[in-house]
Amino acid sequence: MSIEVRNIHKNFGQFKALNNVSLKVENGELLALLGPSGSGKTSLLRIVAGLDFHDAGQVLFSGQDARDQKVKDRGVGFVFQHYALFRHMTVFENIAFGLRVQPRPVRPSEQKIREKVTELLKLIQLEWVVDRYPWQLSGGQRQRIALARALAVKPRVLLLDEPFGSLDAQVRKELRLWLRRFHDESHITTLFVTHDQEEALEVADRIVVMNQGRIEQVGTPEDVYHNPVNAFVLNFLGNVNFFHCRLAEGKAIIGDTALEVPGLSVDQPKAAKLYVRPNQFRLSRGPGKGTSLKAVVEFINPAGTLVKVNLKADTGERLHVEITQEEYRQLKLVKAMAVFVSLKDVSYSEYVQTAA
Amino acid sequence: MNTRTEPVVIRRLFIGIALGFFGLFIVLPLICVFYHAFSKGWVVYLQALAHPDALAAMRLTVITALVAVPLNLVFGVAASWAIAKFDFKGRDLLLSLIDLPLSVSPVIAGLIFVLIFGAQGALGPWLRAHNIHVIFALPGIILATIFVTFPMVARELIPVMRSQGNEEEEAALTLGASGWKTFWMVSVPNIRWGILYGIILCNARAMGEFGAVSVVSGHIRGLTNTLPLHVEILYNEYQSAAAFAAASILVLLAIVTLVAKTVIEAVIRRGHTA
Amino acid sequence: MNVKWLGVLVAAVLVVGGASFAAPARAEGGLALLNVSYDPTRELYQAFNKSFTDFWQKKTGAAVTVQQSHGGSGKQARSVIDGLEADVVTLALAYDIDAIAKNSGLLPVDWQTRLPDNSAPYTSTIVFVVRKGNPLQIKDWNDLVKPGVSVITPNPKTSGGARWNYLAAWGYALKNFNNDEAKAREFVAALYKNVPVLDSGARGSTTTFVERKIGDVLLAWENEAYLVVNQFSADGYEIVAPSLSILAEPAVALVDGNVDRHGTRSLAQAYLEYLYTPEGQEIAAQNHYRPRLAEVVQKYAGQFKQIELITIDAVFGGWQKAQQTHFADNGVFDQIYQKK
Amino acid sequence: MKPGFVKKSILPGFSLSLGFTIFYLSLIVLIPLAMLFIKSSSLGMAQFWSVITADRTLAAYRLSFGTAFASACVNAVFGSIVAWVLVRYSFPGKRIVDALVDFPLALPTAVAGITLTELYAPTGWIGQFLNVLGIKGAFSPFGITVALTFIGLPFVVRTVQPVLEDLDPQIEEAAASLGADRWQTVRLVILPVIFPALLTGVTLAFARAIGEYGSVIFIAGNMPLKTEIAPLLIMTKLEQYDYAGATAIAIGMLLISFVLLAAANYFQWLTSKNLGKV
Repeated sequence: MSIEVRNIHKNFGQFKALNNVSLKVENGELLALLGPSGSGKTSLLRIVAGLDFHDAGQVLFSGQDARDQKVKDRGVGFVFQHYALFRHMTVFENIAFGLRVQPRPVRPSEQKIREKVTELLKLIQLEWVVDRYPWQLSGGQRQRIALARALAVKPRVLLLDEPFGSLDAQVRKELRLWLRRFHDESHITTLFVTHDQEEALEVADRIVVMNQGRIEQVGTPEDVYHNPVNAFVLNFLGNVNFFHCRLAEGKAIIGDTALEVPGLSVDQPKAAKLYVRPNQFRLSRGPGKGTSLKAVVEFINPAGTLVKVNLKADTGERLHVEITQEEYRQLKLVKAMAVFVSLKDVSYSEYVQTAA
Repeated sequence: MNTRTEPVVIRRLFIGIALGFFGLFIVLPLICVFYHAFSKGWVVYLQALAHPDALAAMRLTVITALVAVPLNLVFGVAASWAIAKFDFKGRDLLLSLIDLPLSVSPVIAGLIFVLIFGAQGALGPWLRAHNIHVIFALPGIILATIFVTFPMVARELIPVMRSQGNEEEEAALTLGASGWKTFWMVSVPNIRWGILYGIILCNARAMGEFGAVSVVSGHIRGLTNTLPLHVEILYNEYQSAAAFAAASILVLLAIVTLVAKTVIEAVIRRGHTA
Repeated sequence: MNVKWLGVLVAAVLVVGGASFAAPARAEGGLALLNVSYDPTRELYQAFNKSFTDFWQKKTGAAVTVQQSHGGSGKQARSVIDGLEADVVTLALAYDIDAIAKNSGLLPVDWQTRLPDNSAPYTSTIVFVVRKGNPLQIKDWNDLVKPGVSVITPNPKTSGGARWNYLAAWGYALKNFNNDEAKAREFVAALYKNVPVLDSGARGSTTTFVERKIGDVLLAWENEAYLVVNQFSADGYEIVAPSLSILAEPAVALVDGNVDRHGTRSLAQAYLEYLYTPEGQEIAAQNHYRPRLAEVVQKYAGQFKQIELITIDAVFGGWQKAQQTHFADNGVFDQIYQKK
Repeated sequence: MKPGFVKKSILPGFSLSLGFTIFYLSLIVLIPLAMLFIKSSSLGMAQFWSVITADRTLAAYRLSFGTAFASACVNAVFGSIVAWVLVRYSFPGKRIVDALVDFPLALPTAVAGITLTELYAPTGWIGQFLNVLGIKGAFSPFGITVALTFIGLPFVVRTVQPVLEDLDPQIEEAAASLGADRWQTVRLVILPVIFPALLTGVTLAFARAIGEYGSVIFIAGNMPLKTEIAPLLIMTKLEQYDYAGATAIAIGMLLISFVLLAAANYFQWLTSKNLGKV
């Protein structure tokens, strides 16, 4: 089932939680709502689920306006951030709940319910906790039970609110791979909220970046990472260095150094901000072919796939640079060494209105 | 040394002060009741309890509690649902209004019902014309009791419901449960210990109320005397052993109440230790 | 909104609420009479009711139950005014019954003329109770105002008996000071200065005196005094009769408005009249109330001490006036306490 | 329902539950209490004023509020200590003590009154010792304060106890690691945190104590101007068929309690606002 929201507005008093948000989720898609806290992503999810009410706009399920559809008739499976497992019920009863509350004519038999629950427990690999109570489970286990409970009623849409938010880093990694695999098999239209860009990039088919009640950008992970439409998206999706500079003749002039910027064409000299990801620098021991910035190594962290280097440029800027282990060995970097920095690429640049 | 505790001397001193205060104010009165109740022996004790007036008073007290407590329970659940689950204007005002009867003197509580239902009161002539007895009869006693025990259940339930939030109910709704089913299958089980706890406290207070009931009772022996009033009557008849015997029933009730409460708390605590 | 929700709730409320109103306010089966009385008459009416029900059973063959309500006289009167459906009232003061007549109209204002002896079938008076051996040698009212003597009497504002105590003291003072009101007031003020506890009712005072061992002398109804002496015989309390006291006339009356509703007029009338019969008078005397009937007076003459008794009508001009002067707000009693 | 009156929610039953709450509240509490005001309006303003400013009334108010305040203070100190001991220390019989804290709530007030009088009268177990010390136990403001302390104890303990239990141990450890001694930690770190709860508890105990009748009436002694509490004065007025006077005193009491309670609530709101509800 596809979901579409059109021109949604939602206010909490003076605060605009959602400001004219429109979005379409395709059938079978796994979509991430990404943004900092307070960006409106959870509000949007709850409105789609029917748990909250929007002040203006439309929510459409497969093209049908869902305004008059009650939560229980929407066929959404909602997984809460803190799981919201029924604390007085066993795992079995929790998962069976959605089946048990169905109207008598369509309610499955006890036998069917048992089969279904067992099947779901197998799916989440937790058959052995069937008789336990929620408080006897770990966070990761509760999370999976919550998912199984939502899946029991065969939802047409799966909505997950920060599904891995309160889990350990390790469990979180495992579960998100599991979610991806599960989605690849089930193809349920899934919308999940997260503030973790890594999680969104790794799991989602498409990412919706939200900020202050607005959608900043919608696109594939590759798209939003490599072609951010603005500085916010760029910042939110990973570490980035930025410089104040003047752009002229294909070069960025920082202080009195002119750096070559690949693929940049400027007609007139302009003041600009330049955003460069840590891996878009090239380091060399001597001044390279093009112009380069002289800097001093302040700190090196070689643990990890990439080597992180902190530099202080002559012009005063501090740079975070990532190079491969191979480059690191070739450069034989040590602390306090002078290096030359040039640009391989630039993520994003924007012009600044100069006062003068 | 542990940074969260005090030197042994101070600790002992504090325990000493607390227990001393406690002994003086709680334990001694408790012992006193039973001491006097049995001062004339078992036979007098049992005779006092088996007296028809005593039995009638117990019956009346039980009936009163049986009506007052369920009504306040229904109210408590409704009020806590509205207050804990929803966000509306005037919620704080409503909360303090619910607490109001706690700070109204029981004498005033009795008085207001006399002002309404008494023969000289607002509804008095009409009630008299239709031969409906409120004051000096069971309904008056029940009304006064309801008034003084009014907030007991609600006060227990509101914080419990608040602390639990709305997520479980929302989860139930997304799973296709109707509002009614959500309430019964999710909300009520979650507050069941709070409900029980509230009932127990409300009941203890309902059975023990003296001031308000005294004003509206009429003191007809064997008919409108509740157990606490019966205690007073016996006491005024110089039958102090019998008075304390009747009182001891109320004390026992209080103790049973407290034991039940402690058990409930233990159960709750076990449920929370994960 | 779920309709079932509402239905169940409303049903629950109706069932429970209905149950409370359906419960009978009065005993069912047979005729019942409610006698609303004051505190010290519990023992008297326990015996009297038994005698009367036997008498009625024998006379008419019908079973009758008499229900009793006891409390402070004023409080009981107020209850009747507020709707306590007394068939007969037997209170400490005619004033309290006057109040019922005036405030509720349930009985005519001239109720006191309907039965003999001002509608007071038995009388009593105020005496002193002292501790074993009368250590302070208290003989008369003037012993009570001596410094260091501790007197126990209830609060005249709330207790009928306490008003008799007060008026008796006043009467004594008037006589001794040749009707000098100011001196009488001083005397009574001095007396109340010696009172450490003002209980709200006569029974409370007795408890204070007997159980708490507070005070040297208790001012009490004569019948209460005997009750104390008999109940606590081990402690050896003694009764002291002062040289002068007041004739207390506890009054009884039929509450017309209520008996007519209950259809109990003849029964209630018989009940009150029975108080005047030799049987009734005998029971009163046995309970240390002074009988009216000459033959019974004679029979129990040894039991009651000879005391000069003043009446409220003669000395104070009746209850209404006494109440207004002494016990109303800002009356003499309040003034005594508000000075100093 | 007016828009904006309630934050819209998908949970059902708001109108029903709130409607019933208000209906029941009005039926049992508000309308009957309103009768008080209607009744007392039969007095003129001047007469009303003269009733509630009569010496006796003022003395009774002073006594009721004074002893209620004294007992609330006693409970504030000892109730906190009891709560502290129950939460922090272990000693034999702790569970029994914990359970018995609610005893005054469950015990009928008349029984409490009779029992305490028994104990504190000059012949009583405690009274005789007080007598030796020259203190009048029962039938004095002291006795009234004792009874009110008994009545109010659970309110203080039961509001302070959960807050102490929930106190984050790290806060105290942090204070200790920053060089605070134990007393400083208690005074500067723990007390401010439990203060709002303590205030609530004390306010509840106070409110309850002001109106208390059953337990006080036996122990008070009921001397006009000295040991006559306001509820007794109401009873006295009633027994003189002075309904208007009784309601006037009742209203005076209610109004003073409301002002005091509102002040306490406001103060509590201020202090808890500064703590922030984390």
